[in-house]
Amino acid sequence: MLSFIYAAGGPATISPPTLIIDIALMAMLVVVAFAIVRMRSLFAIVMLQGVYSLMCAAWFVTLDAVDVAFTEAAVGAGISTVLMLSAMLLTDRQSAPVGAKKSLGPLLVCVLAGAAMFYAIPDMPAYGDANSPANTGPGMEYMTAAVTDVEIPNIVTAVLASYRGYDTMAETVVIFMAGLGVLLLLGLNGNAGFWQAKVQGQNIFSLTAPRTRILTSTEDKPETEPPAPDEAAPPKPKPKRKPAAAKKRAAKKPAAKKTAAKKPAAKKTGGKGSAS
Amino acid sequence: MAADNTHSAPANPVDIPWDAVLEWGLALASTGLIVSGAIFVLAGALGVLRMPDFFTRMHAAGMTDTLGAEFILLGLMLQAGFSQMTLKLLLVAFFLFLTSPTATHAIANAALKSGLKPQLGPYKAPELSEIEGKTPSEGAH
Amino acid sequence: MADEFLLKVYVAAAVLMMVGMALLLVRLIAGPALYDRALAVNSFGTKVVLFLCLFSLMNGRQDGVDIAILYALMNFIATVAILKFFRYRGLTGPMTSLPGSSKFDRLREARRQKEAS
Amino acid sequence: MNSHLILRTVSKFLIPLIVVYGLYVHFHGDFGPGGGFQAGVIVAAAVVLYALIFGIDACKVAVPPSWIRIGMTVGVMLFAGTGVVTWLLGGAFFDYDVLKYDPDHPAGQHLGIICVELGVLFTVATVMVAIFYAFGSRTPDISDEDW
Repeated sequence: MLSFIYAAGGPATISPPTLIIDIALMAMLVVVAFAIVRMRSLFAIVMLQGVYSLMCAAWFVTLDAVDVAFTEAAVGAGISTVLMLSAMLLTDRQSAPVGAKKSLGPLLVCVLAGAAMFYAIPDMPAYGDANSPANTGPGMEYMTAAVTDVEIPNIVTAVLASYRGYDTMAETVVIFMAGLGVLLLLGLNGNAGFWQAKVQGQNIFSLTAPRTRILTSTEDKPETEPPAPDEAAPPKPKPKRKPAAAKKRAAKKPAAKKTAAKKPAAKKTGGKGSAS
Repeated sequence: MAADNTHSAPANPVDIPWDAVLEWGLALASTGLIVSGAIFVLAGALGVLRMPDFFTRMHAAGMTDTLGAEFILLGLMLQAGFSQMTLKLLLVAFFLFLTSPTATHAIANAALKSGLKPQLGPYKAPELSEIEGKTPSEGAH
Repeated sequence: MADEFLLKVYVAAAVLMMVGMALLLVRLIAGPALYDRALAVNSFGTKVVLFLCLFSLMNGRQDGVDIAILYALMNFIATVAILKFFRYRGLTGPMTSLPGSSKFDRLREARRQKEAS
Repeated sequence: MNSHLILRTVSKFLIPLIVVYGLYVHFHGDFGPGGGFQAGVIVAAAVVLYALIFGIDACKVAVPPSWIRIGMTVGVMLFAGTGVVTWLLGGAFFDYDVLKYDPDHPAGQHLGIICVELGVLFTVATVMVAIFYAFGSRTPDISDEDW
């Protein structure tokens, strides 16, 4: 069956060992995907996602898509796990079970999309087919031109940075905007200050860096803060307080230092020793 | 090669094709290293699956992963020769040698400090009633 | 001749690595405690690194080894993150404090006393 | 104070190596896999490891948040600025050939690609660290029952 998929439309250019490894990796990917869907513990899901991206990258290497594998390795295995965990700090440890009625619609969509994909498989070009549209159109032009135009061995970099410079610039701007959005919503160094809220019956409060966390001057904040109006709404930092906090930062720095000096020496020396 | 040697070096009664000997010797050496490394790695995986409690599993995985990985990488280095590839494989081996025991140590430390007790005494298979009573699918902690 | 033999060895070793991955996957999905899972993830990463090295030697290309180096480093970061999350209930506190003496623990204790009073 | 001595020592040793490997990935991106994006993520991962091991307060001393704000914009400006420079030198936007003329070797292309990828590196690394700072600076109070 799978050899039919690889061979559809032309001679298979894939070697038998690679085919075995591909099939085994895909089978494991399916197993992990089902496990992720079935699990309720979010810790386990984060770990399984790390494993999923590990195997994805290994599979991309067997398919010779090395740059994609590199990105998957860098983002999926390391950073993504850390960011997922840090986002999980603000939510639950267990995912809520979804009723059978609610999952009927998505199931229908998934089944239809999967059936459409299986219907389209015979029209796909064979793996590594030199005459496929992807290999004969602009892609081939880039590959032949890059040898004399750019003269670097990695065609992917040449296409990414030179031929498609506009694309890459827009991607960079997209990443920049994502960072900007995070900065505006959450603040980088505790712009939101010391806040406390009740979300779904759980008390949540933020502890920010010592240079802007001024406990002495904002101790009355938690009492004056109104209770969260909506249970489902995440606690938002008030936009009003941001300029005030920025304005006061210069004035408050001595106060912050004083509070830091008052703290027990154990923590302070730990921070100092590791920083130097 | 062998035919040339018989004519050019008649003093040597037994003609030994040194190139092939070297090639096959290296191949067999690296095969031995890779196979033994793979057996170690596989034994570690089997130990993680079959051992009764967390600390024994950790022992199986930690020890055999380091040894097996170094064996396999050594076997690959023999084949790569003096090239950039060998340097990279050396880096992989070095990083694995540093990070794998450290990670295992951190796991053991976290598990012990959080109150996971090692199973002491001879291993007793759990009773059928105990297995049915528990739901092992979710995290115990 | 020797190369063909070695190719078979590489393929066999790569397949053995995948058998190991499958065994670890069982422990990862079934693992009773979360520490079992963390251990399985770490061991899984080692096996993927070895698999990538074997595969790139099999193809005679260097690219897989680059990714293997990256994995050896990234896997460590992921494991440390998971364990710090378990142990300290947060990602970013200092690891130098004894339990009960950290900033979070003191604040939690103060709030508990406040609620009790 | 001596808790996690092994972890701290190994991390102190590894963090510079991770950064160096990130720079290798960036400057070797012309010849092998990798490029600015991957290098940025690797450099960010080094910062994240530092924050994990030594605490985010120490990390904010080592990599101040003001650097993050500046780095994000510098990356985008470096990328777009390369295009503007080529434009001012008389070529089209992102026509790197005008950056440096060499009759038998496209040196301008190499220079332009490295500059552009450096911009991507700055933006990606700083944005990743920014997201980590933003999420990691908040610590909820988790009671023992919820844990």
